[in-house]
Amino acid sequence: MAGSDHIGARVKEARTAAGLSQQALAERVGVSQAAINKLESTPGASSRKLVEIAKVLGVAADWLATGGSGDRPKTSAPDRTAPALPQDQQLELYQRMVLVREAELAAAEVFAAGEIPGFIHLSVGQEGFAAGITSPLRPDDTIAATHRGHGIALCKGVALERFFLELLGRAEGLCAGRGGSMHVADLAVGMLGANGIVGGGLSLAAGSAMAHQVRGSDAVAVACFGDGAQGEGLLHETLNLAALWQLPLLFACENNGWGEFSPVERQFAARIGEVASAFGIESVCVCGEDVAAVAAMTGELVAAIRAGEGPKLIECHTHRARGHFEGDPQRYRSEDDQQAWLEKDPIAYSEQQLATAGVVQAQFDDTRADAKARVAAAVEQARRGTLPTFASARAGVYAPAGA
Amino acid sequence: MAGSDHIGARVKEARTAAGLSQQALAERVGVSQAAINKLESTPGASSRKLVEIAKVLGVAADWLATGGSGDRPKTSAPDRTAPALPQDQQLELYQRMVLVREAELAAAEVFAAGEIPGFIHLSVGQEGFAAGITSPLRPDDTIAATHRGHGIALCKGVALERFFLELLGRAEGLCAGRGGSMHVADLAVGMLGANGIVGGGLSLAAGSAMAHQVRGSDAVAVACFGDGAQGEGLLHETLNLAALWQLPLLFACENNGWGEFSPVERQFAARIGEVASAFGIESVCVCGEDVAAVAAMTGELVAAIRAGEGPKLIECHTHRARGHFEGDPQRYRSEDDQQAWLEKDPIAYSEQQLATAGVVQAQFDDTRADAKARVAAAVEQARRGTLPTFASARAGVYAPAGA
Amino acid sequence: MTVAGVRFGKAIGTALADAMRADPAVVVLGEDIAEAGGSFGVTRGLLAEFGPLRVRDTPIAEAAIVGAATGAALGGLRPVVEIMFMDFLTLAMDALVNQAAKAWFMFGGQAPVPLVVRTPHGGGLNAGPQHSQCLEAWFAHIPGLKVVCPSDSASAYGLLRAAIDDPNPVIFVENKSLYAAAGELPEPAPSLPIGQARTARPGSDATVVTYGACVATALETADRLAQEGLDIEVLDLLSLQPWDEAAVLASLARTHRLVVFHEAVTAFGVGAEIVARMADVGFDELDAPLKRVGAPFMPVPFSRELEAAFQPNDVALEAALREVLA
Amino acid sequence: MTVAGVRFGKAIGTALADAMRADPAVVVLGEDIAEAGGSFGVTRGLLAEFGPLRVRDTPIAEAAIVGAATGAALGGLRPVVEIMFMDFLTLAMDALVNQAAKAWFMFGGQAPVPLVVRTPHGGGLNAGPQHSQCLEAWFAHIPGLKVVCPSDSASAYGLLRAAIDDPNPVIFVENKSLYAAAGELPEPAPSLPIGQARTARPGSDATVVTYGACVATALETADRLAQEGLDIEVLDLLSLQPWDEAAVLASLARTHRLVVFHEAVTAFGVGAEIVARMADVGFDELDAPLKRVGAPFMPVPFSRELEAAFQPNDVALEAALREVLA
Ligand SMILES: Cc1ncc(C[n+]2csc(CCOP(=O)(O)OP(=O)(O)O)c2C)c(N)n1
Ligand SMILES: Cc1ncc(C[n+]2csc(CCOP(=O)(O)OP(=O)(O)O)c2C)c(N)n1
Ligand SMILES: [Mg+2]
Ligand SMILES: [Mg+2]
Repeated sequence: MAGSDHIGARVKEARTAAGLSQQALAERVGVSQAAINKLESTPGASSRKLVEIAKVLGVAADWLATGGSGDRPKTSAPDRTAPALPQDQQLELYQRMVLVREAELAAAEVFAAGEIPGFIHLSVGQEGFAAGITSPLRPDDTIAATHRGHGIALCKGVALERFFLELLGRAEGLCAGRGGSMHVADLAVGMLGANGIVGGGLSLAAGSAMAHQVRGSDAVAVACFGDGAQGEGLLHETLNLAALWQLPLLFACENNGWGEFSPVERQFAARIGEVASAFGIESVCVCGEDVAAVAAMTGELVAAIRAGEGPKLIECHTHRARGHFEGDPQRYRSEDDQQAWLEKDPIAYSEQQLATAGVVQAQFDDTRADAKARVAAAVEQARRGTLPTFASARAGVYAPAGA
Repeated sequence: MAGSDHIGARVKEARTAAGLSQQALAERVGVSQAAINKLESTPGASSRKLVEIAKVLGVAADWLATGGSGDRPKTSAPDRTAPALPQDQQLELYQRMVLVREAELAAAEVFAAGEIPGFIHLSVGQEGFAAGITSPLRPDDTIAATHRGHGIALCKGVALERFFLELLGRAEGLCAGRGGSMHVADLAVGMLGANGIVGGGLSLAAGSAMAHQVRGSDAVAVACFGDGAQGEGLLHETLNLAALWQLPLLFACENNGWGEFSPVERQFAARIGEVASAFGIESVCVCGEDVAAVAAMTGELVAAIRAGEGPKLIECHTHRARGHFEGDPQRYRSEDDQQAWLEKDPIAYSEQQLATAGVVQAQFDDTRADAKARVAAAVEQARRGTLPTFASARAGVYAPAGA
Repeated sequence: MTVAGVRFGKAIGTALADAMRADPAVVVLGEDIAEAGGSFGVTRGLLAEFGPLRVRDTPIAEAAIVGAATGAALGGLRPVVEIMFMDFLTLAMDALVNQAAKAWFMFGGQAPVPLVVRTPHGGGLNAGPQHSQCLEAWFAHIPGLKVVCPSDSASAYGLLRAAIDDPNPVIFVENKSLYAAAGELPEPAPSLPIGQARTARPGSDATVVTYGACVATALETADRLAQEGLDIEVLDLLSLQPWDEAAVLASLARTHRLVVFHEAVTAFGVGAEIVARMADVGFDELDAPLKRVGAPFMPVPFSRELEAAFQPNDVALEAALREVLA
Repeated sequence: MTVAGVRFGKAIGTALADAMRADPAVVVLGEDIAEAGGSFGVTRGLLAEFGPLRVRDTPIAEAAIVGAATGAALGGLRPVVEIMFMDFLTLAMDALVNQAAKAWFMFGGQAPVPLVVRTPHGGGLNAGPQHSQCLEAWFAHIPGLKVVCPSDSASAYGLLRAAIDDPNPVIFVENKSLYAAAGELPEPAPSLPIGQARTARPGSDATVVTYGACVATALETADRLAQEGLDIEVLDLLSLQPWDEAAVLASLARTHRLVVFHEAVTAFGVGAEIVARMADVGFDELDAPLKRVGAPFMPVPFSRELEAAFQPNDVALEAALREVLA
């Protein structure tokens, strides 16, 4: 096969050998399918992502670049694949995703009706990230979420009722109505809060990991960040700190392709996995459509961190189904791109997988109906919640002595 | 040659083929010679720096790691080696280094005598960086220096007299006595200032590069930073900005092995070249002992940037001869480490090289005597400088309309 | 001629476009300001007219954005940066305070730093504690920086043109609640000198010193009190650093009673400086305690009721005025 | 018992060690604070006694340091961070202001943030514009933060113990020029309550409100004026947020004349708030203009002569006192 005489031909050869479609390769590398297609079909073309492509395909980048002496060699460290999860766990992940989905769709309605103040950022289409990342976590493990943090909150164990109470600004809400959607937190279950500052959770989670470490606990902290947050310097500082101190910290990048109104390509010039590697931090990249894969991979990483291996990074590719915030008209986004998530819906995918394993449609319907009912009840309860008094908020600025 | 059956053996094979000593390899990779020795002689040993080693040796990292199918392959892009410089240029570099050295040794004396207020950070032993990095720069090229910026200032063309006038806090000083050693600047010659904030010059230089780009000039900006500054998030943000905007910007890391009182290993977990690569920014690593190599390599990078290739990075290994600041008792540093620079003195090395090429000792003596005389005269002039008036400083806070 | 119905946000956009037409050194940068036209739509249309070299979307990296803009300003450009919420300036304080503010002085007057940082402050959107702060007092405390805060379309236009022309770094603070407010814009609209206050309403019984979105509230309150025969002067500061001490003192010398009114937290806020100066240089004019009406000392709460109770309003201002008039 | 000759820096180090002995949750982190014992030598010996898990050298990454300390505090530790110069807090403002200051309030009182950030301010070392600033007014403006500034060894010890015990983030400001000053330290040394001022010198003719290194200057000035029969009260604030309004008001009610004296730039500085409050709640007590003596509105200049002329001193304080006593 030494006849593959241009880069693209070699990419194609290796891709076919790996049993991947152009689309699948594109996704794992983080470029468009069109880019892969162009690369494969244009003699003389190259790609800034060649190293990444090589990694995904399990071949040497040298060989992709030059062809070298002949046969397509294998790299020593082929890309890791996630172990399969038992079916009951898959079902549980499915149920969690459905709960998050139903909660957010309800939130969207309640918001549109003017009952939720401020602005809310939904993770519809991205539930595979929240459910998968949180699945191996214990109650004493901690996680800092982004502004798009509903899924993480619910999956880490925040009470659905108090979640809605907070979104509606009620006194019984998670944050007594002082924080809202962008700050949902419940430290009692290890949820360190959504965060209004892009990247803000990174160092908070590092500090939480430090607390685990100082106490001699084997608990793990997780720092969630979006693809847009990759531009913030705090990421670099935190990677370095985590590597130097060998913190029990998992970096979890929720890459939904967009930072507000701009695609990730125009916001970040690197691949986060390569940046992490430079710090000696192992990283994996998974497709967020497949919640079982996210969960399994996260499970491996968290186990390794717990065992004292120091920080790790997981990047998860997802699709943002809706606007940056509710009400965003998304003029900057093509109709195709807006619809793309439907092909990648983690809930639909999970149903397919489970169906293949014998789960019947009725069970899906039940799950959804259950979730809808729970959500509807929570929304109702939230509506009946009491309004916070100014006096109590005013008295809540400083923690009292002994707190 | 498929008989090299452990990693170290393959490293040795490739190193010998590349004509490098263990010490030379160690230096280019940024580890100790002992580490290379251990790696080569211990079956089963590996190294976090394998990719770096492979790059320096011009072989595939795959092959180093596993041996693979047989022969030692060549990478497509063997490590660049600097072209030799003509002798007159080498002499000029030598003269610049000597001027910086003499100026700083004089400053140390004047400081010890209490005539220089504040604190000063000297670059004795590191002159190869300042002279080399600035050598291909035109007057309209710009450079932002670190707090240890005397060498960059003098080599970029700042007047020696006004430099000393500033250090002594005189009205005729570069900054009218308002900035001092940590802020020596002369925008007229493209010297954007030393900086009291570690990493502070990075984004300033990026902005200067942006100005060159907007104006359509082919001028280049240079961002100097120390190894300690690698911990600052601004580095990450600036690398990303430069890569996204393809700024005409050279990142220049002056790695003297110490950030204040801590060695770089305890401050930064990555290799900056690998971080840069993750952003698609080409990087090279040179030994700062060899000013001609620094100059030649910088020359190539600057030419490429000028030609529109976007940002590049150069890391330069140097040795800090003195304390972090003058008066630092250096209790944290072994006597050996304090003396190590004598083996790596760029001025001594340059004399050796030039001597081999036929330059006679008298010329060195003359150069030194010349520099001493110029410096002594400048110090004298500085002493006679007038003290700044408070009224003029007070009036100098805001630029007047039309400035 | 005067054009009516020009929204505050539009006036800012117009000032940017006019400045960019007038001087090729003016460049605009910020998060989502080019292709998307800005989170509040202020920069819409600039990319199309001036192209990607001069109108730049940045990554989410506030420190590098402001640092690079400072370097660009030192290099002769006149960058106008948008920081999406004033709360995010916390990430760019080194560039602003240690670099931009000091470069002219610290380098002995070698090169000016004609930088403008536009940023929205203020609440009312239930955006919560990290998206609602009014931090202008910080910047007013920093020698080398200027701070302005327009109150309507004409002052937004005029002050932004002046800020861009100014050879010093200027923080240009836009109250979010004003973006949609329509106002009159003269054509051609004039630049407004930084440092000059404006008498928004003359009066003889007491002075309200205010700025930004609070000016409208102060005028309403004054109108209401006028029905009782109380004649309140409303002074719109427009500039906070430098602020127009002479105008405030002159007003105090007429009314002998003064209240400072702003949305920022009262404690250590802008009003503290104004009152403190008047308690010194204006001491002989004082017929009543100097009062401040601002937000209570707490983070901006999220819920509708809490935020409404938090925000300083006409009721609080009226009460303070009645106190000084008692 | 009282130990004499305890240096200010040593008193801080002792407070750290005592707090670490008393509570295993106390950890210390910062640049070069472990192996090297800190740039000003304050943390010397801690690593040896408490080990590398609790005494950590950090990379040069102020934002991550303070952010991580905030996360650690939320996780139950009591971190004490050293930021080498107050000027570098510009790099950690998000963590302090948007995260640490707000977490208790914003999460509805779920978990406290027992964080202390120690940092030196002030000039006198000719360290230039980026290594000399006094920025405490910024932090005093932020609800959720506390700010203290000791003036001698005993107050340094007492306030630091209180700051570490406090469940809220506290900015602990150390004037560089005090590090070598020797003072008395009671043994055992008591914790000092945050928010309480101290009458450093009782007097009846006028009050000087001051803090930090300026206390000593104020006392000298008062002693000098005492020779002329002028009896000056010196109030050492010790805490700036919250500050002891009752004590200041009580003193004003006795002397009816007040000057605030601090090293920070006067404009929009801490003195503005104190004067502004007294011009309101203390209005009826005032027999003279309220005066402030602070630094002029300019960056801290480098050269000896310039910095000396810049720094507020006894001469300026005396002049202000003579004015209010005139
Ligand atoms: C420091 C900071 N800068 C800017 C913003 C405004 N902002 C909110 S979300 C966002 C985009 C974030 O993108 P990403 O990290 O990919 O998260 P996603 O919204 O896609 O979940 C921006 C710029 C912010 N909240 N904080
Ligand atoms: C933001 C900031 N943090 C800390 C310091 C204090 N400081 C001055 S120099 C220095 C070490 C810098 O090390 P490096 O970048 O390697 O430069 P070198 O001194 O070795 O030339 C530190 C921590 C500073 N000036 N600025
Ligand atoms: Mg995103
Ligand atoms: Mg160094």
